Order: sequence, then structure tokens, then C-alpha cells
Amino acid sequence: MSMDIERRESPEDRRQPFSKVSKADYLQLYYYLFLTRTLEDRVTALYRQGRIVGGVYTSHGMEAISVGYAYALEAGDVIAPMHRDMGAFLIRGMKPKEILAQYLGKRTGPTKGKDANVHMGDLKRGIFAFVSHLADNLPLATGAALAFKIRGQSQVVVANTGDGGTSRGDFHEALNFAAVRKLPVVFFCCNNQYAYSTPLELQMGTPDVVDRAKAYGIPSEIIDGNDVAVVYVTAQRVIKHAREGHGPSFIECKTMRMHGHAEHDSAKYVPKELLEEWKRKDPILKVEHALKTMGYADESVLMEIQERVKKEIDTAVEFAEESPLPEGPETLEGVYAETLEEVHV
Amino acid sequence: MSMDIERRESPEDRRQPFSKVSKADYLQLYYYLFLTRTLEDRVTALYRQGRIVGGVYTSHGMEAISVGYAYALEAGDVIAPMHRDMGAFLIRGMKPKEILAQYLGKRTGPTKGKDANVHMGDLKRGIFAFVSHLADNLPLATGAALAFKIRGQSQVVVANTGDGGTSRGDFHEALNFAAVRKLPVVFFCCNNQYAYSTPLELQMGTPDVVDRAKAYGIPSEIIDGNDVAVVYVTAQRVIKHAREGHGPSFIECKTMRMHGHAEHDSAKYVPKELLEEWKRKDPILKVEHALKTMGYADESVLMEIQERVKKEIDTAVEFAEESPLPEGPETLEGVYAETLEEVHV
Amino acid sequence: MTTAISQEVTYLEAISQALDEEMSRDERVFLLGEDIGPYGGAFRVTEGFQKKFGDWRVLDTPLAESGFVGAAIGAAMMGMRPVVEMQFADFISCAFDQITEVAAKNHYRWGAAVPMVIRAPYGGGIHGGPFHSVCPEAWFFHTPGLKLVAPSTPYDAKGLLKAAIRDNNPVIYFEHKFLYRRAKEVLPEEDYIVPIGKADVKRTGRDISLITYGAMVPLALEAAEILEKEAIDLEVVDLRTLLPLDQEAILESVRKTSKVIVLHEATKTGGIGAEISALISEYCFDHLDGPILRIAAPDTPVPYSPPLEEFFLPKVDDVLRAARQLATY
Amino acid sequence: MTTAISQEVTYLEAISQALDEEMSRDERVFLLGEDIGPYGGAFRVTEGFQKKFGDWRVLDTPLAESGFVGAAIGAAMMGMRPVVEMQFADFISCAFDQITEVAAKNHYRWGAAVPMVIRAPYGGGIHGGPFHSVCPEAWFFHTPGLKLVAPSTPYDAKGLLKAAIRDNNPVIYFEHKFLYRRAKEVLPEEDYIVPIGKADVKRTGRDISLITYGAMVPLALEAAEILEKEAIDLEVVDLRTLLPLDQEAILESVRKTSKVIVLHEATKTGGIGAEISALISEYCFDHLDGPILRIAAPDTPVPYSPPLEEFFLPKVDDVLRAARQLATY
Ligand SMILES: Cc1ncc(C[n+]2csc(CCOP(=O)(O)OP(=O)(O)O)c2C)c(N)n1
Ligand SMILES: Cc1ncc(C[n+]2csc(CCOP(=O)(O)OP(=O)(O)O)c2C)c(N)n1
Ligand SMILES: [Mg+2]
Ligand SMILES: [Mg+2]
Repeated sequence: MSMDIERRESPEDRRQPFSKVSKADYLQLYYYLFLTRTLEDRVTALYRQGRIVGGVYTSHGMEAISVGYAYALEAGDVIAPMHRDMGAFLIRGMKPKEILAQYLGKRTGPTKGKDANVHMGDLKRGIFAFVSHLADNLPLATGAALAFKIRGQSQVVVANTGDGGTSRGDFHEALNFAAVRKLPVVFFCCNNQYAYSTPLELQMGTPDVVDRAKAYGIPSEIIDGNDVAVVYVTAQRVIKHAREGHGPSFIECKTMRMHGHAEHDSAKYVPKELLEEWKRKDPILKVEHALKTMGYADESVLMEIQERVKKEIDTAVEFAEESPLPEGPETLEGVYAETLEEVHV
Repeated sequence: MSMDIERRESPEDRRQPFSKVSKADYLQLYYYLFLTRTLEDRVTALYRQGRIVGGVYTSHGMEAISVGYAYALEAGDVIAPMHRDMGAFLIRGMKPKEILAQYLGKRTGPTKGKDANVHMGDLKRGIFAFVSHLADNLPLATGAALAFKIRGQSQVVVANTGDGGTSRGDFHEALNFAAVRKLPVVFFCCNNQYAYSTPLELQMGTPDVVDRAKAYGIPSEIIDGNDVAVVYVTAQRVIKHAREGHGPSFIECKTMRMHGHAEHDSAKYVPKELLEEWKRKDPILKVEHALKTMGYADESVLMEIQERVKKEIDTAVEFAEESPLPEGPETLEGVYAETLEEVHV
Repeated sequence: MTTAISQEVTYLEAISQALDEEMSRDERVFLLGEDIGPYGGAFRVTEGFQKKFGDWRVLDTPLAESGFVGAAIGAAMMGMRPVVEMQFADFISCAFDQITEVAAKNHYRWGAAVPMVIRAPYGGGIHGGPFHSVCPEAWFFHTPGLKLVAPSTPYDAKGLLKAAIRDNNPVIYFEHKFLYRRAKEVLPEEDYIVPIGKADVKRTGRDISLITYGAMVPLALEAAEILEKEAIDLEVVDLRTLLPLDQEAILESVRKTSKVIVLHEATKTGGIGAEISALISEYCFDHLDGPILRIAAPDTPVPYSPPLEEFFLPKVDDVLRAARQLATY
Repeated sequence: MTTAISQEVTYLEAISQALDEEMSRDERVFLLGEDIGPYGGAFRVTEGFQKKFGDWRVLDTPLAESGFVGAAIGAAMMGMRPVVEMQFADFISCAFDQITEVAAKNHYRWGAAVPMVIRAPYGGGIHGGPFHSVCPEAWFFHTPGLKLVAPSTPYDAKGLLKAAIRDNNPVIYFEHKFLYRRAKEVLPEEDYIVPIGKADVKRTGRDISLITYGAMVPLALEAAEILEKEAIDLEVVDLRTLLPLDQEAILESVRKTSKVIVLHEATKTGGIGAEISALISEYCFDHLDGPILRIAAPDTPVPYSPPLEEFFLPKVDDVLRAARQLATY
């Protein structure tokens, strides 16, 4: 499938996105991109050592999407992530040590060992936990947006889905409801061209996922998902649109899944040339190049950030490894929420 | 909602559809329209007399749709109907006496009293029974089309849905699958502007249901659902398209539900003017006018058909009333298909 | 409990009252579903509600059960207390995934409560046929994290719905269509709830424990009247809550009577009656003086035609027969 | 039954063989699901199938369980024999409506058979967490019109899948992920089926009937070995088919032993074990010499972390404890 980002009118902010991003923000975006990459690479390494028991799904090569949209959000906003949104977890305040504890099934992880890998959630940080059943989180996102609307709040929800997830009925029902009620929710789609082993042309009859949004009358755009500045600036714009009461948007981020579906999958079904083509478009390479071009950072500044990140992750791995596993009887805890406790704000 | 049939390019056959319909066919279409109307009016009358125990959903004022599409089908084709497709049942060969027996819960009805009103099916006549859960029949239609495709047969499936049913996930999953696999299935949608009491603008964010089809890359059209010649000629064309291996189409038929959702519903929520406007567009008035204009029939010819229909329905009511009810223990029959019997062709 | 001048309230009105009072009491409570706004719902439970509470607290949704249950879950997590109406309980199958995978597991997985109620008008006896008559409670009974309630009287209907709305967990509220206009009683003036998880002995008896719920309760009481004349004293235990079951109430009754009939309208195999029977023979075996009999619908879809549906539904006679059999055991 | 030179076949290979042989035997059989084509399925059950049978008999579908189960139903009604693969049994919740409302009721309603198989890789013990470990069989157990099978050995896996494909009804085939590569045995060369509806006594014993299925069968046999040394003689009844249950086989065993343990990996409340217990106390009460004990997972979602999942899953020790309790009863 050939990518055709320029097929639609692209607003000014997409043609020169970097001009809209301050130096401080740009460096911060770089930090998060690098943090995401480093954290996931470490998880992959731990997986290869047999120290992670369940599966590992990474956003390798796609980090700019979740970093970009999450960076555009405000404190009270909510995300309903997909399974390749590590950057968003980090930006919303989930600590690497908590995340690693989650992967190792430790009690110090956000689910206390109850759930696996990317199934982390924390309402206080505005993070809905990912649900394996793809697209199930999208109706939830509309519900959170509905709550904001009913209460007259100006918060916004961002939901993310893969290309594969858009084939499910819940995608349809969620987008339709959001459109009818003009809810403050933005739908991102990481179109990484595969759902597990299934290429796009066996998933849908149109070339672009964005065509789906037309069915609902939801304004939509295709953007370069590997350029964090593009994602960030677009997200800012459509989130503002939603925040101001103009309803949902749909953003298709073209990208490529650079690892297997999960770390056990060698992804032989992906043509090598496709991977090579996309390797050149790596989001970290892109941002490094941009930072240098703009004069925002030289090699030493980047190295400094990289060192900082590596230390952070080392400490986090240590924490996670030293953390206790939960004990058997904890299995029985938490099936029901306490009846009398008022759990919500 | 204002109807805007002419917004899209309309092919020749839609501007002068009647020129494509032979006199014999036109008269036959009239016969079926009148048969459908008369049969359903009789069911309504029986309902008012308390002789039908369950609910009654009619296609009153919408008969041209199911008559039109069913008349365009061939013997081996299959329909997956919605709940206002009485005309299609009749054209596919379901006898009025069987249908009335069904409404009265008699053993002589096609479901032997097991199911109610429009839930009739008969594989030999290529009729899938309607499933109450709206849109559930649409994936089934794709499956039948897939069977034809796998076996290299040239049969076609027509599935029908209401506007309301298009909001369900199964609609999305079915249309997407049909598009990806270019299956020989045509989707009709009776857009009668309401789903029960819910007007279109609370069901979807776009003005026309046809916008939904764009999400799948399925060619689509809006037509006047009250003109049986338009429906028939359009159906012929898109069914041929499917039969020749070019894949699915989606046809939105603009129409209006002229009775309540079911016969218990007075439909006070529908503006009177809307009903009056559509009463003037009654499909039977339309066809009578056309037949006369074309010189295909004068009043006496029409009267003759009407008399024939009335007698047919009288006899059918008699049959149904005299038919035995099933007996209690028949409840236990038919949960499983016999294991050894080869039930299919 | 009530003053003489009070009026009788139907089961359906009791549900309306509960919704109305909870919406007035707590502005986080809101309703969503098909045709519940201007139309007032297929059974008119929410008639006038949209006028009273506004468009955004009584929302007509598109025809999309999974989507609007999912939306309710999302809103619940944000601190709202949505009450979803299924037009018929049958259509809950379309939202099964959201209920069992998302709502039920959410708090266990990551500690986010889902205070949500799904109202499910269920049951047969109204000639609805296979798609408008189902008793689907057992589908959800095997899903930890859900609560299931099924009132049999207006009093319980009102009190359980209020309790469900105030609960911090996803509750499916099974309201029996057959009882809507048939069950009537005078209700207390003051605010009350019926606690979730507590069964109620609707008739005390010495000889046989009949354990049941929903529309089978009046049928059981009718049978008890007849059996009384034969000197068989039936205790009728109305479960009211199906999940979590009031195990203690069940066992207590059985310890007294030593004989058990379990009765439900849902089909027999895999019904909730199986669990009740299993609990009793697991924890109360030594008290048993006879087999645990189950009365339930046969294992078929719900047929439409009146003679078929009549055959299908459990009847007073079935109870009489079982009770007589046990009495002489 | 087999020749000495034959090779051992895993449970997973047995499934592949059954599919391969049935597709070769009957051209109406075709497969659909996610990633079953070039990739060969998440567990590689259909590796090489698309090459052998072509693109239109091994179809990769979009990610849409309801849609492709519905498509299978439609194709089945047209005389095909689709076999659907769920990538994990957990995702069957997304197709629940099509299975229970359409497939299950179709023949009853209007006489159109739905000869379809849904393969559902299920069960825990592989650290899959709440969404990749579920034992969902009880969800479908209360739905007349479905058949449910759950083999525990390669022999049964192959024979039951062939029987399921040849059956004229919708069959859910629960294949246990834990057994995929762990269970091995030599299989007959010739074509055979294991009839649906027949349980199998995997170990004959006099003292206690242990009734179970799936991955709990090897666990039960392991427990039986240990108990033998304590002179407790366990009979292990492998149900194999869950719906319709082989009631006679269950009752026959109980009539002999008078004591019963029911064991399953699924959570306890509302599990299939409840029905088995209820059947026994309904039809075999007079033979019982002790309470019917159930061993099952506790009523929670399946937790991820190893110590939690280990706590969650039934263990050999649980069987030993229950057996010893019953032995001294
Ligand atoms: C309802 C459902 N069906 C199947 C799966 C198994 N599964 C997990 S991820 C995946 C592919 C997802 O593709 P996509 O949405 O494009 O996300 P990507 O992994 O490519 O980022 C599949 C089939 C699932 N998680 N949920
Ligand atoms: C899944 C599902 N939810 C709810 C219903 C109840 N119901 C029956 S018909 C109907 C409205 C249908 O509207 P539409 O599809 O536009 O068809 P129409 O009746 O207008 O012809 C509703 C809500 C149903 N049958 N199925
Ligand atoms: Mg993808
Ligand atoms: Mg409509």
C-alpha cells in the first residue's frame, strides 16, 4: 500500500509543524520518545531473557503517535489507549518503575499483578486501562466524553485504536454515538498497515482508514504518524476543537509496525523492503534531525537526555525486580468495589 | 429532514425507470404491491380484533421497496430480510395462507408456531428468517454470498435493513467483510426516518444513510423508495453488478413509516405534516397513476386485480383460522437438527 | 408500614418511582437507552422523565447496545451513575462483551469502579416468541464482578433498584415484564432500599423449601395456598438477588425443612437453579431428606404460539406435583 | 489400535489433522478467522493450510468476531461447513449474540440447520491474564441448540473435531491451550470419530466418581495415582461433551461409587459443575453417601501474576483433600 499523506488539503500546521513547537516542548517530546523507546527495548530484552511471562507488544517505530497526542492533553483529560501507547502512559504520569513492575507481575505495578503488560490504568492520571478486546475501549471513551458534556466540563478524551480494531462493531457504535452527540472525544488510529499478520487490504475495502470516519460525518485527517511534531500539533488543534464544543475528530496516523505483532512473532509475512523503507522514517531519527536543523540541540544535548533516560530505566528495572510478587490469596481481592465507599470525585 | 433524491448523479434508469419495465411486469408489480397492502391491512384488522397475540409490524406505505428488490431476483437467489419486507416474502413464494397462519401461531405457518409474525424463513425459497436483533441478518447475508463465491455460483443475496439497524456493529462488520471480499450481496436500507420513536438526527451524524457505505468503498445510491419502478430497475442493475462478480452495492430507499412502529403505537411523535406529505407519495397511488399514464391499465384492470387479491386474502384468512394450533409437546421438537440427515443441497 | 389512604402501586410504577427519586436525589444518575426520551420507553417506564430531567439526563441512543453500554461504563468510571435501559432483555446479548469483559472485570483489574445499572425487561408469558421472552440471567451468573437482582414485588422492585443505583458495581436489574402491571401493592412513603444480597422468605413453612425468584414467586405462593389444604407447608424463599447469592438464607431454610424445590422460569440446564442445588448438596447434605427437585422451562427457545408457550412455562401444577412427591419421600 | 512404529501426536497436531482430513474429505468444509491463512493461526494450527486448500477455503477475516461468526452461519445455511477459529476463546464474547440468538435458535425457529464449528482455544496456566485465559463454556451451556465439546486428549481432540464438523448443528469446540503441546499420544491411522454426547471413563474406580473435562483430566489422573497409594480408588469420568451432557454416564458412575467430586477449571459459581451436581442430587439422591463436592477456580477473573494464577487454578492437592474428606465420610 502506498502512502498518500498529501492527498488531502493539509493545514498550515501540518506543513511546517515544527514552527509551532517551542524548543522546550520539542526537547521534552524528544525525551519522551527516547524514554518510550528505551523502556520498551528493555522490556523486549527482559522478554528474551525469559523474565516476562506473558506477551510483549511494543510501539517500536510508532512512538511518535502516543507521545504526540498525550503531550497535547491537559491534566483533567482522559485517554482510552490501545496496546501500543506506551508514550502516553509515560506522559500521563505512569512511572517506568511501575510499568516494569506490571510487566514482571509485581504487586507494585498499577494492577498489583492482576493484569499484564500494557493493561495499566489509573483514573487519577486520566488513564483508562486498555481492554484486550479491540475497540472495546472506544465506547468507553464516548462515555467519559458524555460525562464531561453532561457536567458542562471542558475536558477532552482521546481514544486510540489500531487499523485492525476499526473493523469491529464497537468502533462503529462508538464513532456514531460520538458524532450524533457531538462529544468531546478525539479518535486516533495508528495505521501500521497490519493487524497481526493481516495486511490492510484484507481488513478493509478502502485505501485509508480515514474513509471510515466519513460514515459518521466526523472531520478527519491523515497525518504522518512518525513525525512527533505533526502528531502533536494536529492533536493540539483537534483537541481544542473538541474542547470548544465542536465535537469529535478522527486522525489517521500512517506508520509501520517495526517489530512482530508481539515479541514472539518474527513477522516473516512483512516484506523486508517495507521495513527498510520505514526504518529510514524512524520517529527518533526524525526528531533528532529536526532538533539539529532547528538548532535546538546538538549531539551533546541529545546524549545528555539519552543518558538521563538510561539511568532512569536502570533504576526502574531495579525497583521492579526487587519488588515483591503478590501472594496467592490476593487473587480474591477486588472483585467488587466497596458498596459504601464513594469512589469518585 | 428534507429528502434530496436528486443530489447525486442519477443514471438514466432512475430518471425514466418506467420505460424499462414491461407492461406485464408493471402489472405484476402492482399485483404484489396490492397483495402486500391488503394482506397487512388484514393482519392489522385481525390485530385490532385481538386475534393476533404478538406484535404487528407493517410495511404500510413502504411496500415498493421489498416488492421492487424481490421482483428483481432470480430463483436461486437469497434474501435476508428486515421486519418490513412482506412484499419480498410473497414474491419469493410464501403464500398468504402460510403467512396468516404464522401470525395466528398455527402449525401450518412456516415456523409451525415456534416464532412470530415476520420471522418466517424457508431455505427452499431462498428466504432467511428475520432475526429480531437488528442487523444480525447482515453478516448472515455475507456468509450466503461467500458460499456462492466459494462454490463459483452466480447467485446473489439481497439483505435489507432499517435506518436504525445501520447503527449496530453487525452492520459495520458485515458491510466491511462484503467489501473486502467483493461478495455478491446487495444491501438495501429502508430509510423510513425513524427507528421506533427515534428520529434520524438522533441516530446518525450524517443526513443520509448512504454516507455509511462510503466507509467501506461500497458503491451506493439514494433512490425514491416509494416508486416501485425505481426500486425494481435499480435493484436489477445492482444485482446484475453483483452477479457478474463486481461486488456489493448499497441502496438507500427514502421512504416513510406510515403506521406506528408496531400496531400498538400511535406514533404521536411523528409530525402530522410529515405523514400528510408522504401520504401523497403512497407507492400504490404512484403505480396506479403510472399504469394509467402509460396506458398499461385502466380503472377496470386495476379493479380486477384488486378483486383477485381480496379473494385470495379471504381464502387465506379462512385457511389460517381453520388451521390447528400446535400442541404443547411440540415445544420440545426441533432444538437440534438430526445428526445424520443431510439437510443441504 | 403504610397509611390506609395510600394507593396501590404497580411493579412498573415502582420502577419509575425508584428512577425518579434517585435522579432527584443524586444528579450523577442519568438514563440512556432506546426510545426512553419523548416516547418514555417501550414499556413507558420513563414517561415524562425527559421533560422533568432534561435532554442530557435522559438520552435516546442510536440502536447500538454494545455502544451505549460501553458509553455507560465510561461515564460510570468518570463518576456518573448511568442507568441503561435494554428495550428487551433479549437484546442484552448484543452488549454481552462490554458487560462481561469490561464492566465486570474493571475493578478487579485496575481498581476503577463501574457504578452502573442495566435494566433488563425479561421473561415470558406475553407471547413474545423466541426473541422477546428470554430469561437471560444465567448468562451473567458465571461472571464474577457483576451483581444480578430480580425483584418479584413492587416493594422489592423499588428498593432493589435504588440499592442498585447506589451500588458501586455493575448491576443487572432483571425486571419481569409479566409482573409490570399485574403485581401491585401499597408502598412506603419514605425512602427505603432493599439491600442487594439478601433473600426474603415470602412465606414461612415447615415442610419444603421452595427457592425461586421473579415471576415464579407469585406462582409459588399460589401453589403454597393449595398445598396448605393438603397439609403440606411450603416455605417460599425469594432470592431477590441472584449474584451474589444469599447462601446463608438458602441453607437456613433447608436446614429447617430438609426438602427442596428450586423453581425458575429460565430453561433448566445451566440455570441458576443448578447452582442453588449444588450449594445445598455441598453444604447441607446431611440435612437433606429427599432429592433436590428443580422445576424450570424445558431446554428450548421460548416458543411463540400460546399452546406452546403455555407448555413451556413452569406451572402451579408442576409445583404441586413436585411438592407431593417430596412430601411422601 | 495403532502400530508400534507410529509417532506420538500432540493435542494441537491432532486438531490440525482433523481439520486437514475433513477438508480433504468434504469440500464443503472451509475455515475462517483471524490470521489463519499465511500465518497459520496464532497457535499455528492451520500452518500450511492455505497453500494446500487455497485462499477461499482458508480465509483471513477482518478483526470482527460477530461479523465472521455471522458469515459462517449464513454460509452454513447454504450448505457449507464452516469452521471458525477464535484467536483466543476470550474473544468469543464479541460474537455472543450471533451464537446464542442466531445460530442456536435457527433450527428450532424455522428448521434451517447451522452446521458450523467454532474452535475456541481456552483456559489458563499460560500466564495470559484476565483476557487470554478464560474458560467460557458455561456462558453457552444455558443456550439450547448449541453443542459444546471439550476434549482432554489428542485422540478425543481429533475424533471430536471430526464429529463436530460432521454434525448438523452449531458446535463450540473448546480446545485447551495448556494441553496443546503437553498432551501427546499415538493416534489410529484410520478415520475415526468420537461421538458427541458420550462421556468417557478415563480411569475406572470404585470409591469416588470424579467428574471433569479438559485440562483437569490429566490433573485428576495424577491425583488418582496418589490416592491409589492411600487405597482410595478414584473413577475419573471425562465428560468430553458438555452439551448435551451424557447424563447416563454420570449417573452410572455415581450409582457405583456413591460419592462425587466435580472438578473444573472455570470459576465455581454458575459453572457446569453446578448442573452436574444438580443432576446427581435430582436423579441419584438415594445412592449418595456424602455431599457432592465441587472443585473449581474461585469467583474472580483470571489473574496474571504467576503466584496469583497458581492460587487461582485448581490443583492436585485440592482433589486429594476433597477425596480424603469424602473417603472418611
Ligand atoms: C476482539 C479481538 N479479537 C482478536 C484479538 C487478537 N488480536 C490482538 S492484537 C490483534 C491485531 C490488532 O491489529 P491492529 O488493531 O491494527 O493493532 P496493531 O497490533 O497493528 O497495532 C489481534 C487480532 C483481540 N485482541 N481482540
Ligand atoms: C438489537 C436490537 N435492539 C433493539 C431492538 C428493538 N427494536 C425493534 S425495531 C426497532 C427500531 C428499528 O428501526 P429501523 O431499523 O429504522 O426499522 P423500522 O422499524 O424503522 O423499519 C427497535 C429499537 C431490536 N429489535 N434489536
Ligand atoms: Mg495495525
Ligand atoms: Mg426506520
